[in-house]
Amino acid sequence: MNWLLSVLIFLPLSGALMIALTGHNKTIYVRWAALTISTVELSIALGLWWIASPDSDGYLYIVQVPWIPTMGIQFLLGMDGLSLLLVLLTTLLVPIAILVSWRSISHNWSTFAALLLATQAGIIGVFLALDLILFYVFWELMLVPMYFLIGLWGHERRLYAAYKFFLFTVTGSLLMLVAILGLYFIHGEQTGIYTFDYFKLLHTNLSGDTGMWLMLGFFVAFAVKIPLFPIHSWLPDAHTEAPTAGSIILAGLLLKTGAYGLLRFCLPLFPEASIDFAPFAMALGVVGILYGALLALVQEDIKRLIAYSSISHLGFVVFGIYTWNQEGLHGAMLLMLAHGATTSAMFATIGMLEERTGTRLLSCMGGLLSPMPRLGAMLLLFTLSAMGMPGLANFVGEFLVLAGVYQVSASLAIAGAMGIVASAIYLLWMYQRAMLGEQSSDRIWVDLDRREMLILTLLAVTVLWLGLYPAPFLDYLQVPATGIIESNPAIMTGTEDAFR
Amino acid sequence: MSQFLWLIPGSPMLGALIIALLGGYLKQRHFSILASCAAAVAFLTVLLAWLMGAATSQPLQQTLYTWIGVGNWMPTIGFTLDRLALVMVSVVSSIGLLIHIYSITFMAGDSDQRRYYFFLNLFLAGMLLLILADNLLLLYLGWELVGLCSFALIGFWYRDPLRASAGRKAFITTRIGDLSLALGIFLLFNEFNELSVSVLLANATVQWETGSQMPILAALLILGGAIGKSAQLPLQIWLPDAMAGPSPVSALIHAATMVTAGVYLIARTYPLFELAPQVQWSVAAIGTLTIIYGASAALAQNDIKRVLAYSTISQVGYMFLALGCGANALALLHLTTHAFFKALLFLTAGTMIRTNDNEHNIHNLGKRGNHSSLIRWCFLIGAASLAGFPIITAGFYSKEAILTATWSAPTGPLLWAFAAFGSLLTAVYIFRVYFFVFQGSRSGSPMPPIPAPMTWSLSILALASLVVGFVEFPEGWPGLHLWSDWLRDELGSASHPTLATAYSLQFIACVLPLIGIGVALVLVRREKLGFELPLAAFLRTGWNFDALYQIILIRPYFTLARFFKNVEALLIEGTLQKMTRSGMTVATACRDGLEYGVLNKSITGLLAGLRLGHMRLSATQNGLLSRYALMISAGAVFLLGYWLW
Amino acid sequence: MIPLSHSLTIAALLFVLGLAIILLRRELLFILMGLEVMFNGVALTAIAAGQYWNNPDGQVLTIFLMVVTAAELAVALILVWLAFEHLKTTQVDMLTRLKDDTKGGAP
Amino acid sequence: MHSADLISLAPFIALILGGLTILALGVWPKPVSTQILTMVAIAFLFLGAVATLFWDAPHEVNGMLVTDNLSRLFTQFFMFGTAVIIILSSGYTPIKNEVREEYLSLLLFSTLGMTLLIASQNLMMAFVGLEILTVPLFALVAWQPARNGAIEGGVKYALLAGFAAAFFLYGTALAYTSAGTIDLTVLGAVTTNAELLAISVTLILVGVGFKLALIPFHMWAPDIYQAAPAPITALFASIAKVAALVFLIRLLCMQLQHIWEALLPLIWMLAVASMVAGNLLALHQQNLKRLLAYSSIAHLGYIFVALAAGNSLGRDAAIYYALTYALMNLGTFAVITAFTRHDQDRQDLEEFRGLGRRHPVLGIAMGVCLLALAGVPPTAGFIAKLIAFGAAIEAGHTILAIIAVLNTALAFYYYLRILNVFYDTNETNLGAAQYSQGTLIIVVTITLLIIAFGIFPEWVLGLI
Repeated sequence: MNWLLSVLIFLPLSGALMIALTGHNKTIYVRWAALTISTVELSIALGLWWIASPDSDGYLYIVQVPWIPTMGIQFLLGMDGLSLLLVLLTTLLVPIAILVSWRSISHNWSTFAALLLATQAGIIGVFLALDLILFYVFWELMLVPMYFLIGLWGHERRLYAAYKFFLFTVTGSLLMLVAILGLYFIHGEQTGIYTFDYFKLLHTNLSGDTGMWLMLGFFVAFAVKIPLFPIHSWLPDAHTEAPTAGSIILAGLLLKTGAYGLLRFCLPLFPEASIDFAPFAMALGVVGILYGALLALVQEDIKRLIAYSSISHLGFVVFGIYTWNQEGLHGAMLLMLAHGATTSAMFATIGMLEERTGTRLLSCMGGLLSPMPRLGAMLLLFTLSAMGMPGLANFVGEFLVLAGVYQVSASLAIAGAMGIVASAIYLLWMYQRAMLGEQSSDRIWVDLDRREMLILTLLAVTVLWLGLYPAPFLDYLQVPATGIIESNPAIMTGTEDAFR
Repeated sequence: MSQFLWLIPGSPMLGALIIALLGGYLKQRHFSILASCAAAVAFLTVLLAWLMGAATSQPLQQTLYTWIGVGNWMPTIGFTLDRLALVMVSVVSSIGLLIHIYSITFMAGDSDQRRYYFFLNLFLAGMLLLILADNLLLLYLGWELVGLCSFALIGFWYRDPLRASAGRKAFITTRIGDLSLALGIFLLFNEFNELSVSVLLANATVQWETGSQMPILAALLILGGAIGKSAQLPLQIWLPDAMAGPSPVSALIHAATMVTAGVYLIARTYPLFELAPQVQWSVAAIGTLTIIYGASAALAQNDIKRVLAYSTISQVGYMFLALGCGANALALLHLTTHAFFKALLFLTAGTMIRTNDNEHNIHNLGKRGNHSSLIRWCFLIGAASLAGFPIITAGFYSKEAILTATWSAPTGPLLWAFAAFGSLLTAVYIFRVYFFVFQGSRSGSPMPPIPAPMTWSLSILALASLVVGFVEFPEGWPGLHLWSDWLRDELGSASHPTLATAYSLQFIACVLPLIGIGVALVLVRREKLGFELPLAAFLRTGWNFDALYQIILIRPYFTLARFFKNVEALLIEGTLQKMTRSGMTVATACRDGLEYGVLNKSITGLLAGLRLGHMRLSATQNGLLSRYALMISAGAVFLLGYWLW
Repeated sequence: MIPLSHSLTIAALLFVLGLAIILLRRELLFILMGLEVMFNGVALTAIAAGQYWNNPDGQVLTIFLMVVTAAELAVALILVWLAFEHLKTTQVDMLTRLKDDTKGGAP
Repeated sequence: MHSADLISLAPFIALILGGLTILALGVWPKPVSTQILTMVAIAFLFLGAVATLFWDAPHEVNGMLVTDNLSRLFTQFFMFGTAVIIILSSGYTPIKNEVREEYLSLLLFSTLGMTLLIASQNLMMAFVGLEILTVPLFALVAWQPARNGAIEGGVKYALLAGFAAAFFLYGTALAYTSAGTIDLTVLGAVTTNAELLAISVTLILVGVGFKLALIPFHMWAPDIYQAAPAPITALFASIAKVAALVFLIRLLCMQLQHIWEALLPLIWMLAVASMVAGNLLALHQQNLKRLLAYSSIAHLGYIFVALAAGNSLGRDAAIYYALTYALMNLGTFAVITAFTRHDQDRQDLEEFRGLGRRHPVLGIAMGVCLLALAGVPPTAGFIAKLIAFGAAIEAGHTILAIIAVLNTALAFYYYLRILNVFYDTNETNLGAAQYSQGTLIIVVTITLLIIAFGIFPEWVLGLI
């Protein structure tokens, strides 16, 4: 089954190429082709999920092919529970993004679909790559099509947003490249083996300062993507200006790559440095939580509001990651999934709303629940999930994170929990202004059609599933989380309970 | 039996699900029937549990699956039905069922019944879930779920922004309490690595010393959650506004069930409170203060539903008082009786409001005066029960028992005095309403007939308001003493005063409501003959109700009431408003200052710097050959300079 | 025998002189002459060094230098002539049409 | 003369013969069609490339030329590049009908200069190669003197190239003064008078730096890029520059290693200056050809980052970077050539607005080339930067590497700006492009090569 990993990456890539070359001005064909490809991807991912046993140690699937042997670069893909679930999320969100754009994208469908599929390939590659250079390749590969998705199909200030998005992320990732190279040479000098192999690099001895600098190189790249305060300012612009599909991919997947990077690379590769850095990272996380929540309160633009709420939620993820304990890590990973489903659902809903109202400004909406009860109900469900309603997706993650944080520091947990209360304030305020109250205009509104209901139902089921029965997901996270915990030098394996 | 436990919260959940998913295929009136059936299934299951002997057996347990399994963090979807839970589910499911039935006609005209019944069923499910939960996290789920439904139902008529805001206010205020509960859960988990309630409590009693720091902290945090949900001081502000919802909702959520969730929570975790006597005492103190607060505020209201809302706040205060005195069983008893008579009062009020063109004002209701005798009797029974009219009402038994139990608690006489005073006030305010609305009502005008479902539910509630109390006669009296004996194993029992003291206390408790009724009668008379009052000038100018009741109230009460009103209006509301405003200011300042000012400006500054660099450099590129040559020579000189240096 | 340093100094002076001509004069023909002076400075260096090392490389270098630079200067001269023909000028100041447009539109 | 020498000299001879043959065909009594002339030129280039396959490397010819792997690789590459430029020229409408004997032979001679330069083992040989490379370019820049700025460009280039050549020669002369020889192998072994030798190499560096358009020797580059016809600009931007670079690599990294080490701080400074100033100059530039000139300056800065490392990885990185850089620029200018208007090049960015949409293949190719220039994986440009920065990090120049990556990030801005204009929904009113099939094939080939070298960099790395 290992070869399926390569299929996961190359199928959308070749699909993108095919569509770009043959799909000119054939909108219908392009749509269905893209949808088919992404659905095949989804079924492959589901199949992998089905086959894999959560209890098996280490990686579930591995592909290892030499690529540039002279430089020690391999085509090394590996899928453990975490990447499995994130790939699953990716393959779920891409067909949804295609469906969402079905009518709202009016021009150049072939390019659009090609870019979307290329982004998918990049993101899946990021989640699978275990060779650092390969990882970097995919990391950049997902940026470029995303840039064009924003820059070509976005709203009024799309170019500004696209530049900002790209330049921020690319600066971060290039610094990561320096860190990767530094790690490579240090490892090479120590062992004589020059390789970018993740597994080999795990055993690099890094003295204090060097390790810290290298870790910071990685951290900056991931922090930009997550994004952490104070390098978040690309996100609201990008979210606001991106087309709906772009927002879905951005919020649902791209932000996750940052958190994934922390989990996969930052902590295991630089355990000592990460331990030293953890308080700062958690402080940044909590600042992000509160800052995002605070700013979300005063946004007029509904997409901007969700963007700031994303900053807040991703703050929880960082929070959880750096607790470095079972609850925190599980919570962070699960929150990544939950946030992916919830926020992309919100963006999808808001995109539909925007198609109908022609505005994203809250002040121009109001009273839309009665003409569009289905849309309103769906938005309510996702809003509730976003504010951590138990039984829905985000709750499980956020609560686990807070339970984990509490074990590290009660005051930080309190500060984080304030974020949950704050999320209730701004999200309900948003919902009330958009959906409740007097109707702002007496135009004829059209409620959701079948396609839109299909999209939102899929996401709603995911949200409920994650909230009510997360076991099928959590089981797969056990091994990765334990792996990360074991890499923590402060906690000797097996004495963890005594440590508490 | 235990394999059917899931049906209790499950059937309303299913009902909600069906309404949500298949609602498109159903007609408006089907929703009510469907929802009522779901509630009925839950009720029948509870009944079945009684019949199968759940009352005497070991707690029933059922675990469906592990909800979130991470290390020790293993909350299950699992239910425990012990006696405490049995009482609660009985109350909730029976009143829930009655209110569903009542709603069939009450909401018949509304065009959005799907949403109404969806949330009503969901609420019932959440409430039953929170009662039956065998671990704290599932309890928290139910806890939040009822909060959500409360939010949605308060704002049910969401086109009115005031109502929508009231819902939001309720949700956010209670969420502050929830935050405290969540932190409590984290603390307990962090200490014991366990979420199951029974195991936690057992561990706590073993590992923690009485009066040490951890149990105090834990109990305080849990108390915070309970205060928010139960609308106790200082988080009570949301409840009066919550009356914006339909009356059955007020009856179910904001009188009978949800607001008592805090009482349930404390009763459930009472071993923790026993480990923290200081906190236990503060529960009693909060209860006492709230009693006075609610009762005095109720005196000042003219909106019938607001009277009942403040009354609810005050009555829940009694339950807190009982909990604070360790009389958990009695708190539960009062919870039960209160649920019935308060639901009765709300439904009666709702019927009156509905038949009188949405008239909420008691004076106007009195003037219209076309109330059927059923309504009149039901309200009277409810009012009497609320006031604790001796012997014949259920309210008397529960409230008297609490008052007596208070005496022997720490600083008991003081608490008792306040509580007794509250009890007097209770009689005054509720009978003030009663006299205003019903005294001198002329039944001449035609009454709209009351539909059968309403009649039935009202009658059943009225009956229950009378008889439920007979399960526990006052101490030293002949008759049944089922309640405290039955619950003693689970909830412990409070210490009792000596029999002589008890008798005198009981006597006072009997007399107080009667005095109160008398005072109310006088009050209303004097109010109706307003010009006889010393402050008659005010009466004439003040048709507006604030001035009216301010003038006719007896001076100390009046001052007290105004004091509390002011406390609420100025201190709490004002503070909240100020906090909101300052939060907004901070947020705006953040946006303008930090986000736009520093962060964005640093970016634009960087861009401008780069642009300037570009311009400067570009200006050197002026096309002059000699300049080019000069640059080359300069470069050469520079490079050579490195060597010659 | 003239010491090497003397001839090298003279050569360097020649080179700098040519350089100064190029930098200071605005007439294309003078610039070409300046180039020639610079090349002569180089040639003098090569000859002097060849003398010093007593091998023919310096002279070979000089011969090649003369030939190649002559070819180069010939082409350059044609271009200068073309400039005179087409643009009616042999002043460098007039040859500044190719330059950065500093008005520079913004994105 | 041995037969081995003859084999070694075969490619050079092929080029000379080619140039002469074409000139001869030009004076042939019967008029020879442009097509045949082009064919002949390409045939000779192909012959020359094939001839390199018979080299049994490394071989030295009389202490003048050396035929090793490096010179083989780049000789072949220059043949390829010249062929590309010939094909581009023949499809380039402004001068389509003038691609005849003079033009073609000038190109071939210029290529001869490049091949001689990179294979030279002797400073004098290098100088001759450099001049043979440069002098034909004077004429090519000023081709069609009536064109806007053609003469000005020619004059500027001629004078400044002469000026730079003077520095190069002075350096050569001083090197001779210091050691009594200009044979590079001998010079490398000499250790006396190291200071004077370093100074002389610095002067040579000035001369070569002019060719490479390093800051501060860069000022001619944008003007000449703007003035020259697009195919000739391509020549300037790609192989002509690479020839000088490879010579520098041979000089510093292979022959005079001790001087290289001594020069590292200078190279460091040149790298930083070129990167920073090049990128800044390109940042808001509106003229596409000038913009690419500045971007080339920045790229040379990146290459110097690799050279500043002073280790063998740095050398390999510089070589690989040189090759891919030439390829990417060839591709970019091929697209610009394809987009030319009937009488002149499109210069201003605005004139390209929306063309990427109308011509998807050219648009994608431009996208790939520009992204490769920006260093996006999986293109050759990425691997080049990877190795270059890697070399710097291995040498411990972390600061330099960080400056370089920050510059790379900055550079993304203007590359993306070009692409935005290319893919804009509005379209320029200057009309569509008309390009020949040959141009299209070239564009596609180069694009594929860029991607292929990015995915399989060992194809090139193995040849070094």
